[in-house]
Amino acid sequence: MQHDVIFCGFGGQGTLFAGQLLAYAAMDAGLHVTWIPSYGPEMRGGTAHCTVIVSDEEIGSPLVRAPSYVLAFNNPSVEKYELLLAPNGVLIHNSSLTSHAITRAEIRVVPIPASDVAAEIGNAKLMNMVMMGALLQCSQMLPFEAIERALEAHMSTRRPELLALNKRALQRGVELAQAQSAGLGVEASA
Amino acid sequence: MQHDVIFCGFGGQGTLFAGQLLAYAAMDAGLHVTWIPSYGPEMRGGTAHCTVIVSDEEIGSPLVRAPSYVLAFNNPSVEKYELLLAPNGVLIHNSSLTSHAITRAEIRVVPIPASDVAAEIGNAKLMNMVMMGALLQCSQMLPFEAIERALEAHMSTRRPELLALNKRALQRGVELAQAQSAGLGVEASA
Amino acid sequence: MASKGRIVIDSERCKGCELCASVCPHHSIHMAETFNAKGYRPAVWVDTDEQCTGCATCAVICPDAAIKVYRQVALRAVPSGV
Amino acid sequence: MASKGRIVIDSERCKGCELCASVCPHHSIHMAETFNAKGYRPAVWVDTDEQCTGCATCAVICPDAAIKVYRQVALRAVPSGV
Amino acid sequence: MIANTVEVDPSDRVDPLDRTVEELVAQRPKTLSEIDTHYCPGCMHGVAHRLVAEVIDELNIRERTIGVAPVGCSVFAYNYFECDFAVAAHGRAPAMATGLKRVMPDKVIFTYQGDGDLASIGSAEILHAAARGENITVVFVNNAVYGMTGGQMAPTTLVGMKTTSSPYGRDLKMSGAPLKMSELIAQIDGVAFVSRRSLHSPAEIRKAKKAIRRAFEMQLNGQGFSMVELLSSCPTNWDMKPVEALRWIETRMVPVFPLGDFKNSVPKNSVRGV
Amino acid sequence: MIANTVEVDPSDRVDPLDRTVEELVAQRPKTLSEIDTHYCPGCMHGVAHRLVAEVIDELNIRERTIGVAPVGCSVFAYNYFECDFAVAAHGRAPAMATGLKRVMPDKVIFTYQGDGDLASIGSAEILHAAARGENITVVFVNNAVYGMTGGQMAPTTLVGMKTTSSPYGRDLKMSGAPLKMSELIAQIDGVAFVSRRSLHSPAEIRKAKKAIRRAFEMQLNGQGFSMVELLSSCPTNWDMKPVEALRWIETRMVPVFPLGDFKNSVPKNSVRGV
Amino acid sequence: MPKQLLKGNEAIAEAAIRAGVDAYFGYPITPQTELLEYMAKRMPELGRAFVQAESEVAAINMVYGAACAGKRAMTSSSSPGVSLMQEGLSYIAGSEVPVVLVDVMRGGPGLGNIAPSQADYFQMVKSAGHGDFKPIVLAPATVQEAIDLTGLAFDLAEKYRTIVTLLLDGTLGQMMEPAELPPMRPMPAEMPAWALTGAAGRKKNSILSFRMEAEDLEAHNLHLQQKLAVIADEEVRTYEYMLDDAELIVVGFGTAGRVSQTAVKQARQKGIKVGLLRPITLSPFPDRRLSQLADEARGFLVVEMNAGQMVEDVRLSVGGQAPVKFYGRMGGVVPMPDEILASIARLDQATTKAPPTYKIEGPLVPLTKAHEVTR
Amino acid sequence: MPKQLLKGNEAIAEAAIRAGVDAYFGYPITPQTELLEYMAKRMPELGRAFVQAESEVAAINMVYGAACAGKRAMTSSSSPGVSLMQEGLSYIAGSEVPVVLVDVMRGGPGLGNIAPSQADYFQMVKSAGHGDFKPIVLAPATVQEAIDLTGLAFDLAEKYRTIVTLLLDGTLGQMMEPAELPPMRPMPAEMPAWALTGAAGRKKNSILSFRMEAEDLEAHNLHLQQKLAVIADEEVRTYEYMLDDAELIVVGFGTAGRVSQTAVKQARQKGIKVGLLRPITLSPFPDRRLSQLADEARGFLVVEMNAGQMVEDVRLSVGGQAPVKFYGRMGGVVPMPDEILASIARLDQATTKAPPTYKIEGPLVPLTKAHEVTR
Ligand SMILES: Cc1ncc(C[n+]2csc(CCOP(=O)(O)OP(=O)(O)O)c2C)c(N)n1
Ligand SMILES: Cc1ncc(C[n+]2csc(CCOP(=O)(O)OP(=O)(O)O)c2C)c(N)n1
Ligand code: SF4
Ligand code: SF4
Ligand code: SF4
Ligand code: SF4
Repeated sequence: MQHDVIFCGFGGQGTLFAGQLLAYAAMDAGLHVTWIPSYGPEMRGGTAHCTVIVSDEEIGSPLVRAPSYVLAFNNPSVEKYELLLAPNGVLIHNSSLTSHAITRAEIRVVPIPASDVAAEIGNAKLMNMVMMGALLQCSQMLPFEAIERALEAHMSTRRPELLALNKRALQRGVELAQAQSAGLGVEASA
Repeated sequence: MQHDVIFCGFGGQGTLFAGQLLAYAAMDAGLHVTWIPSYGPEMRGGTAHCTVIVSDEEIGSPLVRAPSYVLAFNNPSVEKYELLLAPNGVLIHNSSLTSHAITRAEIRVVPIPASDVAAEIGNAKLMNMVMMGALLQCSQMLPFEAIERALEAHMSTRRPELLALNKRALQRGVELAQAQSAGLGVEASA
Repeated sequence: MASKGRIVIDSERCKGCELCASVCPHHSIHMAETFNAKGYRPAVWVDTDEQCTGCATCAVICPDAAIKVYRQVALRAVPSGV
Repeated sequence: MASKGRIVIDSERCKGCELCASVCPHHSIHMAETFNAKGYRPAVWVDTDEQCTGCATCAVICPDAAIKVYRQVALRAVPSGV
Repeated sequence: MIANTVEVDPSDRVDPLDRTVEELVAQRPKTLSEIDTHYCPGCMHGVAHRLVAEVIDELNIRERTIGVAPVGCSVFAYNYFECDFAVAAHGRAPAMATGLKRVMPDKVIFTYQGDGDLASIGSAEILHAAARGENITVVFVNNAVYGMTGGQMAPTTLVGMKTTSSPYGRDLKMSGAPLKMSELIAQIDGVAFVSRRSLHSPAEIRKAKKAIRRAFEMQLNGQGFSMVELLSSCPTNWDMKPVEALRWIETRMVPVFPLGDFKNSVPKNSVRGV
Repeated sequence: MIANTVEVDPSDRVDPLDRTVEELVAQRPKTLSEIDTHYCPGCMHGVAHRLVAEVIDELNIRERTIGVAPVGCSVFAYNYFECDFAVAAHGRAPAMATGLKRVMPDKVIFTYQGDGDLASIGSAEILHAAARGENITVVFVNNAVYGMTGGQMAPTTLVGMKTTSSPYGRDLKMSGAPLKMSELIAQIDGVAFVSRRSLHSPAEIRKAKKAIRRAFEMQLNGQGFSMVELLSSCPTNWDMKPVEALRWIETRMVPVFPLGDFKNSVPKNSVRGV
Repeated sequence: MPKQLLKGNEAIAEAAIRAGVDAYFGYPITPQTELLEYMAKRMPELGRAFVQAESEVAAINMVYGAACAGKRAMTSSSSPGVSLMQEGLSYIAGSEVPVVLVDVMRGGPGLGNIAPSQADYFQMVKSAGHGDFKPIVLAPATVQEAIDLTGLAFDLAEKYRTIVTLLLDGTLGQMMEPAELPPMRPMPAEMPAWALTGAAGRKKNSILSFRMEAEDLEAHNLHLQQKLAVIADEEVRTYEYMLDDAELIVVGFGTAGRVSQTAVKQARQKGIKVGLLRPITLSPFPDRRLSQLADEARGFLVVEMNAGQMVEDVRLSVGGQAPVKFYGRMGGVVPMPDEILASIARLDQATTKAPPTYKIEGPLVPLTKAHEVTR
Repeated sequence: MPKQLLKGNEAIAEAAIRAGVDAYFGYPITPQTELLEYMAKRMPELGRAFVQAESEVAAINMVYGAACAGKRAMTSSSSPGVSLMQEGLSYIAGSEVPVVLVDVMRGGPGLGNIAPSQADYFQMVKSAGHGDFKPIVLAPATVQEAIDLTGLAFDLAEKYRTIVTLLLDGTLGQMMEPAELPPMRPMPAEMPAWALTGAAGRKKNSILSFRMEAEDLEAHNLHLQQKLAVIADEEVRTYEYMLDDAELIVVGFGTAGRVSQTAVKQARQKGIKVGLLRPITLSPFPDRRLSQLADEARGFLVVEMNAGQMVEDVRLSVGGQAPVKFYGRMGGVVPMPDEILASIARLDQATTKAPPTYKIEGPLVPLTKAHEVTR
């Protein structure tokens, strides 16, 4: 079983870190994983994205043309990756910031008001964790605890109060996605 | 018919110029010719030599392992080229300065007291022209007039009085070689 | 009395660096609360007490040449012809 | 009275540049008429009027370090041991 | 920036009572293209670009000016100027400019270079262009770091300054002290004009523009090599707000890199270009 | 050259009446190998070699000294010194020396470079070794031409001087004025000692040796970059007799390249090497 | 050691540190800068030498100097920077001092871009500088392999007194994967006998690439060639995947090889008998292994992120025994598994079981629009 | 024009001048320095640009600048200097400006020596810098050819907006032969439309090798590859000698080819049916011509002054249809006709009329002591 996830957003939205967190969790769970960022002279301010592949077998290509999951943090990302998503893929987007109307019918679209929820929790920067929670819920690729443990293990220990907030954000993401899939009925398998 | 000639001596003995003069003469006579010097960081003061090939056909290799003629202006040159000369080749050496005893039997050795003769004529620098005269006589590769014309055409015109002296030196070289071959009887063909 | 000067900020070109606001001697420039298409909060000219002199200090420091400055000057004969 | 100094020129190392001869304050160095193995006319020490002071000026300028210089000095206790 | 001849904008409103007219006193120079730059917010490369463009406008030399862009954040300069441009290899802009100038002595050739480009990898080329008295103009933007590659130490990085390649702060023992290129270049005989200016305030920016203009005039007069060093900011890699970054230039860089003209030849005849 | 401690030669003849003893006051230094050099007659590379060898002998550092030879006539230096040696790529000796010194800070590293090598192709490397305050010693032989390749113009060629690549004489407009490397390098902060000396007379040669010694002492004291520029001759490519060539240095080069110490740091503690 | 999630560039840096690198000299260039930055942090911590050089020219000559001292020295760069190192590399090769170079390739020619590329295969394998020399070239495809090959690089460099290059592209330099780092090696107590350490109690040493006499230089070159022959006998390494019964063979190195593996897997699922040979040593090239495979294979497909470079070595190895097709992407575009799969399928259909007498057709290099050539 | 006795280096310089070179930038290095010195004298006389650059790095970038102005620009150097030009060459190739480079090769690697060599075939033909590009490479063997190819070099450079290299060795650079110089060409009145001449009355021009987006750079690279395909179709040139009935074919370029011609003549006198193919264009390589010859030939002998470089291209062209032997000398040693003759004789005896099914044996490159390899 292989999961291909693209995380994409503006620089500063925590896109790369979210991807790395997933990679850490997958590694700690004994799975094969690759994380690869886009890099360029226009990284700052521009678009940041990364690809994470999680698999129970050796991973060949660390890049995918058509990901099974896309976590889109902003509008341009939704626009771009709607088209690239694999058939029956899942597009999770931060509906607090996105307005792009999605036209592809056979993909599963999961709008998550992640920025708003993060602000509610108390820190707009937690947006990426809310999205991550939604990804976990939609994909079931790793148990929730795996990400929690990864957070504990790999997050800077300088501000321990943040850890609880991050976990809270993750949890909220799970819940929001659960609510969504409830609405949708059957989950599309990627 | 192809003639391979190596001119060799100390830097400053007019080795390269003598070779070039032969090349000019051959060119003006409508023959094919190549002139190639040795070159190196130790050119000055060290040994200078050049290879001239004169032929009535297109010339392939501009270098030869075993020349048919060697014009050796000093002792080290005699030592070195005695061994490399083609079978039946002709070694013309400046016996004013050379003392090396020649051991190869089948080559033709033509000692020419060129430095002494040049000094007699009035300029030690004419040594190379005396040697050249001897080469012409031994090889018959070009008529005497061809070299004379080349001298006229390609020598610096700043000191016209030198021209006559050069011609005189050439002539003396021819004579000395004539005397030699008279002594030897039959001329070895290269 | 109207201001002696006025400026026009190209808010789509503006990157919200705040340099203009920091140098305006009359504090006539503020940063918007909203974002432009590039995702920056652009500078806005807020000259409520009509202090802008058109000194162009803001334009001099703007790295994105996003500011046009107009200044009221005494009317002179406009050169004709050339 | 003998010269205060004397020099030994390694004539096979000498390249006949004439620098030593040009700087010797007592003109004690001349160039040979004959050639060494390298084809140079080497410098020779000709101290006929015993003027050489062993000042080492020649050695200082010799690019080929071909000159050894000896000088007569007042006898002192030769340091023993070390 | 401030147009020398007052330009009357079509939109001017004339108020007959006040007998005043509204004039356009500041706008984008014509030699600056309409394209938005990719520079980070508050990066003073933008100001340096504008000043050069204004000078080109004022001297009316756009149609005979050829710029040479470096490798660095300003590699995109070719995109932002409305004149012919080449992009040099990293550090080699002065050599490329030499090639251009030698075959077109009547054209105006300038390079635009960062401190990594000019003072590090390209130090031989700048030194020798100066030594030859190459009749070109160099605009040298010193922001104390390598911007484009993500904030590594430059030859101009201050002692103690932390960068991504001097994580413990630039160490005098390990990396030496900052190189003062203007002082060095000014030593060289063929050099006509060298000035170091700063972009940290509107007043300094105005002076910087004067220096740039003088540098181009030197070239137009055939007086030889001219260079203007501009102290600039890299808010991104300095990890500062733009306003803060300008204060840092003033308080930290200027003491190490003093401002002023380090060489200023007497003008020859008048400027040929205008 | 003149041994500091009087060495008694086995061959000494003692004259009991005069109460004098004959001492060996000048001989080949031990660090100079017995091999004959390939240098042209009267070429002052030979003197420069000897001075360096004498200083190494006197400081007793031969066994921990590593030289870096350039590409130029002195490419053969590795053959002529009795200490470890590397031959660098043309101009890169200071970079190579940096590599050697950084991994062996307790060793004495010196480069020996010509003016083409140091001032032309290697100008970036010398500048940055100086800027880093690299604790190495540079012996810079300035003979105003490229010797090994047959007498082309160097950055140090005098204006008007004919060379094989400036057949009409070095032209100020075309090639600029000679580069004064000692003056330039002395400007740089990390530099401990820079001196220009000449080899045109025994008196100057003695001063040159003192400068070389001081340069090595700087390194031994860990004081940073030290360089001695030596005005030297190339009789072959100048087309002069050796004696004439030395006069040419004195009368023509010295006025352009003034002699003296351009930087001379206060000595730290005592010399570690002796 | 437990696995860590490591970025290629940083993994190589740490692996070099653990392999005992004494000195690192480099100059920033994307996409390898993290390697330099990592060294900037770790080397001073360990009391080892780190210098950010003024240029790549200086960097390689600093490496040359440190290596002459018998120390483990390395540098890293990317395409344009490696071009600037050519002279230094040639001197190092001529001098036979061990040096490790990491070349994280990017798009060219010229300034090109910073995207991943393999366009410098020729530059590293055929001509890393003037003169007849070849470094050993290792091509990792995973972070773990990058770590392992870094250690090997130092071993081989010292064993053969040669340059060893790790040749990879920006993809591997930038990506993170779980990998295990080896333990820290002890530093050697003694320097090799040839090193420049000061002529104390021994004859002086000289290190140079200069041989004035043609005959001496020829002898030296013969010696270098003989060393290459030994290396070709002893040091060829490949990664092989599903080759046992393969009728079609995909050949690709580094990222192209890794992506091809996915395509091979997919092709197998479609029933195509295809396998992958991923050369780990590009120099020495696995020519004998390929020649052996060519006895049975119906066809070869070479996949590269360039206009077709390694394909020449494959053709030389296959020697006309089977058709060799090429699929390439350029300018920083990484081929995707689906493209390669399609190319495999076309090869499958175009080739019959009995290898045809095969002959060159058309020019050697030109690519069609589709970036494919059959040769 | 009557024939003159001309030295290779100077003949090329004068030929360039007559071909209308506007600017020369160079740095002294044996064995090409006479070219620079000649230019130092002649260019100022004609009011054209001459600069002795501070280094080869600067020289190639000055050439780049002058070429951007649409002017005919050239430089010359030798092996180590050409290594230093690699980055600049790559930029020039990426920017598609016409440039002529003369590379008078010497012994390597490293400082090597100044004796004649062909050890930089790979450097010029396979990898003149990073990225996928190839200059046109012309290999003269006589002074006359050097003159003619210099004129051609400027034509091709402008026609294809590419780098054209004259690749020769010190022998040809230093030798004198009678040759005829062409008349002085008139200088063009107008610069090409792409040139940087100031944006007067037209849109601005930009010249750069930079393509930020991978897709753009790929498109640019495809364009460069397509240009190479056209060049391969149109511009192959060879010199052929006694090939009509040849069973054995000697292949060699430049001096090695020229010396081989003497050996071929001598072999013919001994009754061996041998001919010579001397590639004049090394890039594009005469692969189709060789492939055609391979239909009939019993065997090939490649003679080079290196460890075996062009032999790979011959093998690629021959494609296994006949054995390809190699004879090489290195380090500045020029092979003599007698050595080559002996090698021809051995080939004659070792090969039978019916070409055997041919297969690679042993590693690709190693030379035996005798510098011979059969492949
Ligand atoms: C030969 C080469 N080496 C390194 C690089 C990578 N590189 C690109 S820009 C740059 C530094 C730019 O810094 P600077 O010149 O200070 O300009 P800034 O970006 O700060 O404006 C470097 C090292 C390159 N492109 N080419
Ligand atoms: C990269 C490179 N460029 C050019 C050369 C040729 N070259 C050898 S020595 C030399 C100049 C030497 O001149 P200088 O440094 O002044 O030393 P000198 O011979 O005068 O002592 C040159 C250009 C080379 N070997 N390598
Ligand atoms: S023109 Fe002057 S006063 Fe007006 S907004 Fe700008 S800085 Fe302020
Ligand atoms: S200075 Fe310019 S870019 Fe910055 S905030 Fe003001 S208008 Fe915007
Ligand atoms: S990285 Fe620095 S120099 Fe580059 S654009 Fe951003 S602020 Fe300016
Ligand atoms: S060429 Fe000049 S520098 Fe070289 S050895 Fe001769 S005199 Fe000395």
